[in-house]
Amino acid sequence: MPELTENTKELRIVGFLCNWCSYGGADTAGVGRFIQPTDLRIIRLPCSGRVNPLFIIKALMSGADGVLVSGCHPRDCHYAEGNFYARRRLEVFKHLLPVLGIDRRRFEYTWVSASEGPRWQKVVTDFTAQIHALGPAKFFADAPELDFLKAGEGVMQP
Amino acid sequence: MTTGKTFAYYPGCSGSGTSVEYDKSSRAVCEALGIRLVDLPDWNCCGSTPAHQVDHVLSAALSARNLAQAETLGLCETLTPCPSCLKNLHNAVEHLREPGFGARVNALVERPLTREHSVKSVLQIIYEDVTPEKVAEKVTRTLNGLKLVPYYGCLMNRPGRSMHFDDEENPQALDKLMRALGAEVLPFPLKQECCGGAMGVPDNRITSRLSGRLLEYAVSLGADAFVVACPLCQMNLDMRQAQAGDYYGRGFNLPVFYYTQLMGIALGLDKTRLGLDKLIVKPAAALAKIGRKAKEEAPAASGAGRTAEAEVEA
Amino acid sequence: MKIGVFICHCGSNIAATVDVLKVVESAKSMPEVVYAVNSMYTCSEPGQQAIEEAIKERGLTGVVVASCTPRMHEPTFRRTVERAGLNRYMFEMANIREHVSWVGKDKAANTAKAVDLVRMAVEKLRLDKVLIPKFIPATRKVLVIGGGVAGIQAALDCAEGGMDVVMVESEPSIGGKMSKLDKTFPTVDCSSCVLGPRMVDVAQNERIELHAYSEIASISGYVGNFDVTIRKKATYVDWDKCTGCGLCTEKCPSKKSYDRFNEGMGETTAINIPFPQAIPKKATITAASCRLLSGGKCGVCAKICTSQAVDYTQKDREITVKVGAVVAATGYDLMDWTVYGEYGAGRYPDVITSLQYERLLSASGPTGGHIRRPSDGREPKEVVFIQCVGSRDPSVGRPYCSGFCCMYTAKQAILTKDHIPDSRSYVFYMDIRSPGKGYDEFTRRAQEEYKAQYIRGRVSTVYPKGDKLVVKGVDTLVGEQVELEADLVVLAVGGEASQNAPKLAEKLRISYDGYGFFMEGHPKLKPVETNTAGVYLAGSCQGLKDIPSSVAQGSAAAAKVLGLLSKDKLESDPQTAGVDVKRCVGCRKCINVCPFGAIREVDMRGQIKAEVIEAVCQGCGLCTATCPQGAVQLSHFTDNQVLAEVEALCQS
Amino acid sequence: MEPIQLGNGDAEFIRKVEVESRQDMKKCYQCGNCAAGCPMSFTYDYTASQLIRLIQLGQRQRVLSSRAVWMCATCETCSTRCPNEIDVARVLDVCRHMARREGYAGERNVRLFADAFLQSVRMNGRAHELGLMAVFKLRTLKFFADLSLAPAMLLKGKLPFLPHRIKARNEVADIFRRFKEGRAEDAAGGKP
Repeated sequence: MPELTENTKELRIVGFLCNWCSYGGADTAGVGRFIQPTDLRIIRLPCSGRVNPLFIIKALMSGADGVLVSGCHPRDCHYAEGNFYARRRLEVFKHLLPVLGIDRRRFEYTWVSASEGPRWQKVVTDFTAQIHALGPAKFFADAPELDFLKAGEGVMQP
Repeated sequence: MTTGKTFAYYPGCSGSGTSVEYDKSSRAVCEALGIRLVDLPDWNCCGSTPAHQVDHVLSAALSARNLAQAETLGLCETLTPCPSCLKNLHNAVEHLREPGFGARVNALVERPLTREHSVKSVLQIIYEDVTPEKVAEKVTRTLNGLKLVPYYGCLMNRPGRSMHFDDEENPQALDKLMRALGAEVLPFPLKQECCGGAMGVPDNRITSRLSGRLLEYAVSLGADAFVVACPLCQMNLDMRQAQAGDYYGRGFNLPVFYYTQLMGIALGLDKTRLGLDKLIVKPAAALAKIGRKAKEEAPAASGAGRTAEAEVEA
Repeated sequence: MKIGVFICHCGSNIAATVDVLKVVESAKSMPEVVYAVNSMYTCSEPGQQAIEEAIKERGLTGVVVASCTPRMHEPTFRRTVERAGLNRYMFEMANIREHVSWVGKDKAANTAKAVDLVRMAVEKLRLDKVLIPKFIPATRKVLVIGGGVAGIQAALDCAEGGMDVVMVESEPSIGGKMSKLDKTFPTVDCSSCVLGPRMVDVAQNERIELHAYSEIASISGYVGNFDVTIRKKATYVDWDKCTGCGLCTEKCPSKKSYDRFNEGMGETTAINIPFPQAIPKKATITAASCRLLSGGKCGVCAKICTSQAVDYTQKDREITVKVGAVVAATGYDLMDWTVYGEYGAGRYPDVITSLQYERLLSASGPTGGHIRRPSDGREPKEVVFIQCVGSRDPSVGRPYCSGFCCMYTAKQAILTKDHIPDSRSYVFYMDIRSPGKGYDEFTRRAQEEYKAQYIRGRVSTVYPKGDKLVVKGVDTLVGEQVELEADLVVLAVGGEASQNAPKLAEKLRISYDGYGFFMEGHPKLKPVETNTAGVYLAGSCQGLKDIPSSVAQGSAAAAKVLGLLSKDKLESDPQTAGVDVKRCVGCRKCINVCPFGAIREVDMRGQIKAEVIEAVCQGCGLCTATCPQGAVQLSHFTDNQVLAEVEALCQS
Repeated sequence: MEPIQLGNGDAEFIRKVEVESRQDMKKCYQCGNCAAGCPMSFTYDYTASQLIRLIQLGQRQRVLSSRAVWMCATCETCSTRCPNEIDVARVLDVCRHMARREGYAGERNVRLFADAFLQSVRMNGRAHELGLMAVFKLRTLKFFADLSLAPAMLLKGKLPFLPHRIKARNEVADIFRRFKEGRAEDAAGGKP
């Protein structure tokens, strides 16, 4: 993974975080001054189970270069089992992305607890580096005609 | 049990010199247990302590040449009886995984390694793959009556996070193997305290001081003999025993066996293959205890009784 | 809509790395924003007043504050806008401190990010709807889990405040770790004299229902209305009949049972009462040690018992209770020190833990308060204390400081001198941590008055030599190795979260950290709350602490419970799901997915429709993400609102 | 002793020790465990933990001229017991490497023994114990130390007069030659 330098042009990364664990974890990282790349913007949701895959598609089609979803660790969900549903749903969704002509690596989901400031820093740093390695996503309108029968990975990639 | 499994065998330099009896008896025991050893062809010295004290890349390069020799045999699992060789070969394998290190080593050697290697001590294979239980089944002459102090030395299993063998603070391999042979194993809390290692050459007062402590404690336990798994430890405790005696102003007379020699006796192997005559402190008196009834010895043993039991139970 | 945006400097916390004025300028051009201004400290009184005035003077109908995390001050600002006459849900926050100024170094990038977050908040606010909370009935009863000193304090304070309390303790007696201690620092008060009467108060208080030797099987429900199932473990003694006379314990022929209360320093009978001051003072049979229960012939206790209380056929049984709030006070365990082979890993009988030493010091302990070596019963003269055994040690996964060991070691050194005047104590320490009131003076007393020899350094190894223990170590202040032949070695073993803490946390739906300690709601402002409404923490389950701090937390948790349940009805959070019946096709997917059973099926003119039970809904939004028709929408987090946020970020 | 000038700590020295040993010196919080268990400590001028502290302070001169870095027997006790899992023995090894490279005299006997040993390996491919002892004794003029051991050893056939030489001695000699030429460092793109 390339080192991020201050000159690297910022890319657009959208994060959907559950309020109880990951949003708290990002707060903990902030309180601890765990410096991170600035590309990511966080949307706060009650639970990772609230994430409708539509949100992610919408983000990627509207010009986001990467989308990150983060919730509570399995078995540690504030709503008992919301993250289980999220995991099931997002895992399936991840495999559908190539069908839409989107590189699978532009989307990740993970678990960060409210106490894991350093972990959040690592997640953000790694994911941002991953997106920078992929480069900016081509604007969706410019993408080649989609052929759903010939779905392959990363057709949007230069 | 690895009966029939083949390993590359690295005897180490002392195996043809100061610890010739260790090399001989290791081969004999492995043969009896079905561990097949193939000598590394034209192996070189691993550099021992001096090499890694001069440079880690140089040390790793000397080891890497040996492992490359193993590759010519089509083998990538190497055994050695000597903990010092083990440490060097093992560290080479471990350091080669570190970024940048491999390129440095490869710049020094003729043939860079092409495979992932594992290096273990002969003791580890006997203890983990053969197991003391299976060894016990093969015993033809039990060592009943022989009271042993097991001494492991520093290197074989420390640090645990790197060596992955036995307990790093209270190893059990020799204890259990010797018990499997029928010997009585005394609880020896100094089983890993340093004997002085290679410091005997530059200044033998160092080895005298450190080895002498081990000897004193072993004598206080009422031991008949030491059992060891390291040529350097054996040399410091056996060959330098008189020096240690002088240092502490007392005499010691404690034979220091390689564990493979005692296994050889218990497994009923040909005595000529065990090199018992090579020991400096004569083992005859200790060996004579074998088979003697425990009762005759009872009064003398009471001193260390309590902690001995505690340890055995634990 | 007329939106006002307030950008906080937070002193230099935000302003140092975000160009606040530039954010203000950008905000002015955002849709429906009629007013944007910066503020030094928005949360301060003048800061809040400025918001109220702006709402009134400019007729704002929605407010955005860009400052710290909403997890901190969202409730504060909601009250602010409410005071000025707005609905409290017509408010949004942009987190430009924790998520921007504190984690990014580049001022230009930070400023751009802050502008984005403000735009996102504005777009969400534009779709906010007025929400009105409802009121739900609450059960005015609290469950206290754990009967150590923190739980006892919480229970007694709640009862004092007129609240009914259900206390569940896993051991046969309450009292926790404190009941095992001989004395307490820094006053050297007798521990059981301090705690004993409080334990009796628990037993005698009519408002407190005690279930000892019991555990939590399950918890469901929500704040104000928890349903708890308690598993009462089989004691093989009918406690209603048992008088605690102790006759059975005298006659029991099985006398080799591990003595849990005495930390294995003595042995006890199969049927036993853990200690004289036990509450409840009832006998329990340890099945594994009982001759009859392990398949042999006996029955002595049943014959001897005058009240026919012994019942060998007893089984575990479960009861259910309804409570409105929960206090978790499950304490801690000692870490498994036998990972330390260099100290003998449990092989040497005279190397013991600090808690075992407490039992040797205690008059109610196995030696009657005389310090005797476990090996030979001899009185030790040279006693070595090793600190930080299992604390501050990343190699065994315990990098944290346990916090109380320095103090109890000083106490034990003092007590050793009291018990055996011609003894000498040696304390190996890394740092002396004694920041409490009177604490440092106490450690000085141990050294000056009681002549404890403090050695700054570590012990490398302990091994037996004859009937002594050789202790080898270093004094780093002189830079030399030291050696001593000791009679007894006491390890200041650190604490860890109790074994079952993570399981309980999952039942309570609260978070725990990497070590298993429960997470407080906020490290500064919500020390006894959790992120689950109605669940509170007290004592070491939240993080290791000494007795005064545990008691303080017990009282604090009780105050929170009393505050919460001071009214018969609780205000419910209106951020719940709702169903658009026109869109609902009755597929039942939302009903199946809801973890709380908050959605039910109703018949609407022959058609099946979903309906949300608002009081039960917790607002997770799982149903909203599941509904194929978009008919179920979580208010304040609707699909349209989230999509507007996405749009705001991506179109910029 | 002159006071340590805290402002003049040699940051490059700290970095080099960290890079070559792959250990993070900042992790050490000076508990003293390494010094407590060190069997060679009685021969040291600084204890193991003091050496680590001096490295933390960037005291190149004090560390590299210390007797302790030469007397370490690499028994691994320190590395085993370090609560922060610092491989202290490896750090001391690296300090000795640096001391050698930078021409510190060090402990003469220890250094000469290593030299004699490696010379034997370079020439024969293996260590010839009798030969290297002879070289060592000659250099150190310590003819009489250990002399009492020789008769028994020779009698037991444990000290062969002639070295065991390997066939591909050149391969081993080449390793030493390339090492001396600095090939390893070239391969790594200059000095670490």
